[in-house]
Amino acid sequence: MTTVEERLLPSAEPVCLIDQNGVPRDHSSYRLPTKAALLDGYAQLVRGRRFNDQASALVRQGRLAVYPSSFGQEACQVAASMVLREGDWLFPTYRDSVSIVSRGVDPIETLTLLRGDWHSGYDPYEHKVAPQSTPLATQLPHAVGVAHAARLKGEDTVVMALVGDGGTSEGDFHEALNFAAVFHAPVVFFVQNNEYAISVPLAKQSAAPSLAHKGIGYGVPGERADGNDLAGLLAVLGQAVEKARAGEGPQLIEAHTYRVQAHTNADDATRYREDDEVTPWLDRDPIQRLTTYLEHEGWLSSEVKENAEAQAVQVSAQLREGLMPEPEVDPADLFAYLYAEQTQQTREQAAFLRDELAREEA
Amino acid sequence: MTTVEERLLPSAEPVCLIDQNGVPRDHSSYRLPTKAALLDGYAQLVRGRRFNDQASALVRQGRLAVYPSSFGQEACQVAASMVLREGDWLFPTYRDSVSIVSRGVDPIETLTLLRGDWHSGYDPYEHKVAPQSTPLATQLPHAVGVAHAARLKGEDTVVMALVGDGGTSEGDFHEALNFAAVFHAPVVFFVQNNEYAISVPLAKQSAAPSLAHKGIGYGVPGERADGNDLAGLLAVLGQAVEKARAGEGPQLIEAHTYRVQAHTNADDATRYREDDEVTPWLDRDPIQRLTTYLEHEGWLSSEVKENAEAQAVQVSAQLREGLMPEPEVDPADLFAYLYAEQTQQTREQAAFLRDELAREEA
Amino acid sequence: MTHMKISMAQALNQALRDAMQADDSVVMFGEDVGALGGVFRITDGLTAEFGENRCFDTPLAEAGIVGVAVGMAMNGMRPVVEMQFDAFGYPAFEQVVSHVAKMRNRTRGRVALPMVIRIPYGGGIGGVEHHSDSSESYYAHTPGLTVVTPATVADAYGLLRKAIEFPDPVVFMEPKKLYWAKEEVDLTEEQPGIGTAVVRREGADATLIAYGPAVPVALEAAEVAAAEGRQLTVVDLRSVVPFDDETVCAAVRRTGRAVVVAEATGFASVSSEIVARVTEKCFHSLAAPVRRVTAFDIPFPPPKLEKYQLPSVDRILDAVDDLQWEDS
Amino acid sequence: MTHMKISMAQALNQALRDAMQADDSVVMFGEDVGALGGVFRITDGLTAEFGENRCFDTPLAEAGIVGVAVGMAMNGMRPVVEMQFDAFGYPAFEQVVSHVAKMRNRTRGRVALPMVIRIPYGGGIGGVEHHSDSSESYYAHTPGLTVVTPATVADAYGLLRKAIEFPDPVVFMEPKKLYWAKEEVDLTEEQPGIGTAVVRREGADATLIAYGPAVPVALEAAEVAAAEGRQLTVVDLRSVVPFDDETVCAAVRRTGRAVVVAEATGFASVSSEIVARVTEKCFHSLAAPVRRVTAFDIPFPPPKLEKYQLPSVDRILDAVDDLQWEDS
Ligand SMILES: Cc1ncc(C[n+]2csc(CCOP(=O)(O)OP(=O)(O)O)c2C)c(N)n1
Ligand SMILES: Cc1ncc(C[n+]2csc(CCOP(=O)(O)OP(=O)(O)O)c2C)c(N)n1
Ligand SMILES: [Mg+2]
Ligand SMILES: [Mg+2]
Repeated sequence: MTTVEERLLPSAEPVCLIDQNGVPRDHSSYRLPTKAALLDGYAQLVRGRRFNDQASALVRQGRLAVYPSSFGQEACQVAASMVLREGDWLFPTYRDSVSIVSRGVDPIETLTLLRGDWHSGYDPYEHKVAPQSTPLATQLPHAVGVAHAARLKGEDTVVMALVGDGGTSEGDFHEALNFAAVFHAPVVFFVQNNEYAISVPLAKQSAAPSLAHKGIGYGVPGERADGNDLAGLLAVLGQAVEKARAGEGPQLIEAHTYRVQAHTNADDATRYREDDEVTPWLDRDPIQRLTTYLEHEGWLSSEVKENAEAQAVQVSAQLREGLMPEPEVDPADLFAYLYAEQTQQTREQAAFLRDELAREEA
Repeated sequence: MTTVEERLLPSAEPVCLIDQNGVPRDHSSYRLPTKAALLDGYAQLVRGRRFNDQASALVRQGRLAVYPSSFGQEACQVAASMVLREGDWLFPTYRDSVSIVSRGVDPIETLTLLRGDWHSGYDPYEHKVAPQSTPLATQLPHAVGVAHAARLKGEDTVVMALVGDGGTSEGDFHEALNFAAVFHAPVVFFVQNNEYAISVPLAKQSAAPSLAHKGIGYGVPGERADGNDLAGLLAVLGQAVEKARAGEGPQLIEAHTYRVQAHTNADDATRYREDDEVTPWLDRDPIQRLTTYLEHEGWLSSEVKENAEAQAVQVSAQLREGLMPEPEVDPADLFAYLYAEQTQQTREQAAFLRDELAREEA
Repeated sequence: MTHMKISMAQALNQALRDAMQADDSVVMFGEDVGALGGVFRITDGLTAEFGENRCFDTPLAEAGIVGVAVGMAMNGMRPVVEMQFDAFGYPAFEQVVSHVAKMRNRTRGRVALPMVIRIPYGGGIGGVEHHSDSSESYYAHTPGLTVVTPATVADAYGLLRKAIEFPDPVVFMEPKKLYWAKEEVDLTEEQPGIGTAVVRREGADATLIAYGPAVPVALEAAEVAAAEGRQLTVVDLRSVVPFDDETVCAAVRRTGRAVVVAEATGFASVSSEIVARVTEKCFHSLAAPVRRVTAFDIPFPPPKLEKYQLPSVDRILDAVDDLQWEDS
Repeated sequence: MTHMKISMAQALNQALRDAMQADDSVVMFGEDVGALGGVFRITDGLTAEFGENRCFDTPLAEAGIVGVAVGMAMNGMRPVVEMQFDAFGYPAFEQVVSHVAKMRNRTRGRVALPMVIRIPYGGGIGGVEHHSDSSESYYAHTPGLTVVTPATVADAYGLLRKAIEFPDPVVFMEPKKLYWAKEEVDLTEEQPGIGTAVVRREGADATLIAYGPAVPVALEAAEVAAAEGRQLTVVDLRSVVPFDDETVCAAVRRTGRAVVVAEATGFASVSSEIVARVTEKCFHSLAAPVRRVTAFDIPFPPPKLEKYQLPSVDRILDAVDDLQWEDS
């Protein structure tokens, strides 16, 4: 193997620093994150899990139109945000609500899309989080554009672009990685390989040795990590972000994880997979193994636990309170944001709707 | 490197069996083609070169709307067709006229698109050659579809799908390779890397170690060859076709060649590259090196040479005669082939045009 | 046994099943159409019944799906592909416009593409962004495509069977808000062909011209209008391309007034075309300009606001009221 | 010095140059726009003058180009991108429809996308398949886009400057057959804004409504008609979206008759929309139905046959003759 190939191909095994039993593992290229980082991550995982559970419950109560849960993928969600600095950008998909919240976005604003009162609820510039993307992989070229513009402006921004295993099959994935590589743009492409695209298992999605092996075809270093090991993810994603920031160009990281629940509440996973397949993944739970490790190290004081629990309680209360009331919507909004300045046509149509509603009220 | 990686990554150097001085080289995995194959290839190269020269001349005389010449790439053109059997399919681009003619298609019918009397002139089913594709890389998923259908029907068809270096950047390239890999479809993707996409050099197209390195990201074996060495190309493409036929799934081959002339007659290459860059490639000419080798072996009898020359003379005469007269076109054709059965609307519009022309004539 | 009460989704499923039974070259593929049976269950059970070679999941890439279908059609098959939602057909746009629509013409009829692109479309199901587009106008504007859309359960079955048997590519638009609407139907009953509009209700005073999801709304409006003393004809286009000028114009000439009802945004759309051609052909029969009830020219709204965007009975009745009755 | 005789291509080039000079955040990119200066030389010299960071070649991937432009616009730049030919804009269709058109609306105005997508379009230059499409209707049908097209050299400059300064994404359609048409112009002269149509010729008898490449043909037809004693108004839309109802309808009301002239295929197109809205708004001023002179509903023909597809002076005059003059 040439040295270029060595540099660009992923590790033979997904990087794992704390195994599924909570036991730390040595690694030649990556080191365990600090205690502080792990404790912070722990709290965020606990909160993320609660966020997922609460959001799912709210779907059942009709408070959200739909919720694609990241249950079981919380380590990916949390790590993707934790490794970023303030000026960096996050490009999330519909499944990455927990990551968005970890980045500091208001939970209710995060769920606007999924509640259905608007297409996106938060100000993307406030925390530098792009609107959640529904058309798969289409957000990836945007991420490259943001990164390229930053570079041209001389800013040291790094962009974290999230995509699923299914999304890697879209042409936009290819074009984005290629542009990023040619432009040497500081983007970390982070594939959460949760083994499914709705009902389609990875084997029907790709015949590659791993999704991280796609990097070399663009001249982008590929790496893979155990997607349920927060420690490994923080190390791998952290290094990728550092490299991108240092001018080493884009990085591709694949996390091996699993979509424990159905695609969304509207999906019935029993139609396409056996429970047997799911069970072992429950033992690989990201929170459980980190908890075991932290307990073993003696770092999980009752204060840490209570604090994490308090944050979790807070976020679920926030969701319940924020989502319980029917959102107030204003039909005039339909025309308010389409153009910086309304056109004659949108003005007329807005007036038509206003009159219609006024007549209905009368 | 894992064994999977070893299987999927291309050779460290492009495969070359006859070097630019006409000297044969040993190779651990590929053997020199037979004398018969090389002599056949020689004649086809000579004819292909003449075809290119004559077509370019005819553009200057206004007999073709445009001609994207494969001058210097004739080894790729000829090899792509030579390795196919009768029932196999060829999916060419606008630049692959010589390959199409090598496959047996009538030269004038081949040039219909570029003459401008119709969009495509030959019957794709006669020689199993798809219409030349202009929208880049869009023909690749078609090639996969033909191959997949053949497999479902139990036929042992192989599909040779041609694409340029520039075309590899399009999303359709990615989607086609991935589908082929997942379907295990017998397609040989053959990239003629001629270093340019119009004015854009390879370095601005891709940062990959080589385009053949794109294969592993799909689980498709990648290989690369000296694109000006007919012997190497026959060996590499021939093996790829055999593997595909044997059920080993799709193969990706990159040929390193060079677009010696401008993109088309309409292009001015001096705007974006120095003559210095072109010169060394003239020494790597595919015909020259094969000639040297064949002469050295004593295989290039005057009979062989005369025969090749006769074929070349014939094709250029065919082009001159076939393209000199202004083609007869029939405006009624505009409506004749759109649907199996005309619609009320196309019937009315066809009648409108007929009446208009009748009035003009009157 | 031939009469049964089924939903449009079930009728579509039965059409696929019967087509696959009738013709071995029919294959169905797309995202999640295998084990899952499609997110709308239109392909439910097909893989189980016909095997993985006849109904299969693909990688997640719409241009690839349509492009592969082109190749399979070139090689003797009759592919039926599903775009999961309207807006997810856009990645395949180049394949559709530059190849699907042009292959027969390009090759002087030598390469035909008997294939069907099924697209669930339109709003009314509370879908989030990108799940409620009405994309038919893009396809209707593209010469070489045939664009049909059923509005009834019987037509869902009949038109899909005809689309699969059709010698040319058909864009088959499925009004997703009607998927679960049930009707008593006899599937063995022959339906009118592609290219034929149908008068769903007769009335002397004005004509409502509608297609797909707008048809039931138009029929409801006609019902209300009748109660108020105005008799409306309702034409269901069924086939957007080819367009049935004869049926549409006959109705408009009979009634002298017309309203086009469509769920898509109005600007440069199928509804514009209907107004334009009806006016061109029936100008002197018209007592008032042809009116349109369409969506506003805005992106499809989020679920909580979609009701303001969809054509409603009231909007149709208002448009009918507006047809300058005082002049007549 | 301000008056000069230049081609539309040169005017576009100057507009880019001046825009890049005036605003550092303007960047230009696409296929072959660097050293080559674009296949039509619209970007000639820009890399040399402004450097590789301001005008650059990209990998060959249109969805990527538009998608990257979206990101750059999100991050404070004003990207101008070139689609090399009309049909090569289709790979970017999803990006255009699902993001470019929707980003501002999606984010309640927080994320604006001040970007320009330049698309050379239309026939008349003997291009082979896929090089002569008129794709404006696809964009015009998509809410959230602004679609403009110049027909004069002065407008090429003026509209492109305005498009680049525009706060929202603009699809800038360049009629490629007019690229080499020269006019004496004063580039410093202020042109009307986006959204404004212009009456290019006044005449009392009928109105020709045209845009882009159809405008010079309409003007020529008006010239011939005048010689034959019929005075035609010619309206140049300039801006397809937003549409200038006021100017168009005023002309139609003045003349009582109208013909829409457009190079695109007619079905479900911008020309359908013009007929529909003019008829809706001016019905009682119309002495005859509004007629259309458009391309036939077929794929754009090969070079040797394209003359049959393009709107011609004769076809326009025939349509004008058809406006039921005997009735008036
Ligand atoms: C372009 C496009 N095609 C289809 C869909 C419909 N769809 C939504 S989610 C999904 C599966 C995505 O799988 P993956 O990328 O693995 O992400 P995950 O849901 O597992 O997080 C599909 C097919 C879509 N959103 N966009
Ligand atoms: C989708 C698409 N975009 C752009 C073009 C315009 N175009 C024609 S040829 C060409 C360069 C192609 O380069 P490459 O793939 O390397 O093939 P080559 O011409 O070198 O054989 C471009 C950009 C096109 N034909 N199709
Ligand atoms: Mg997934
Ligand atoms: Mg090339």
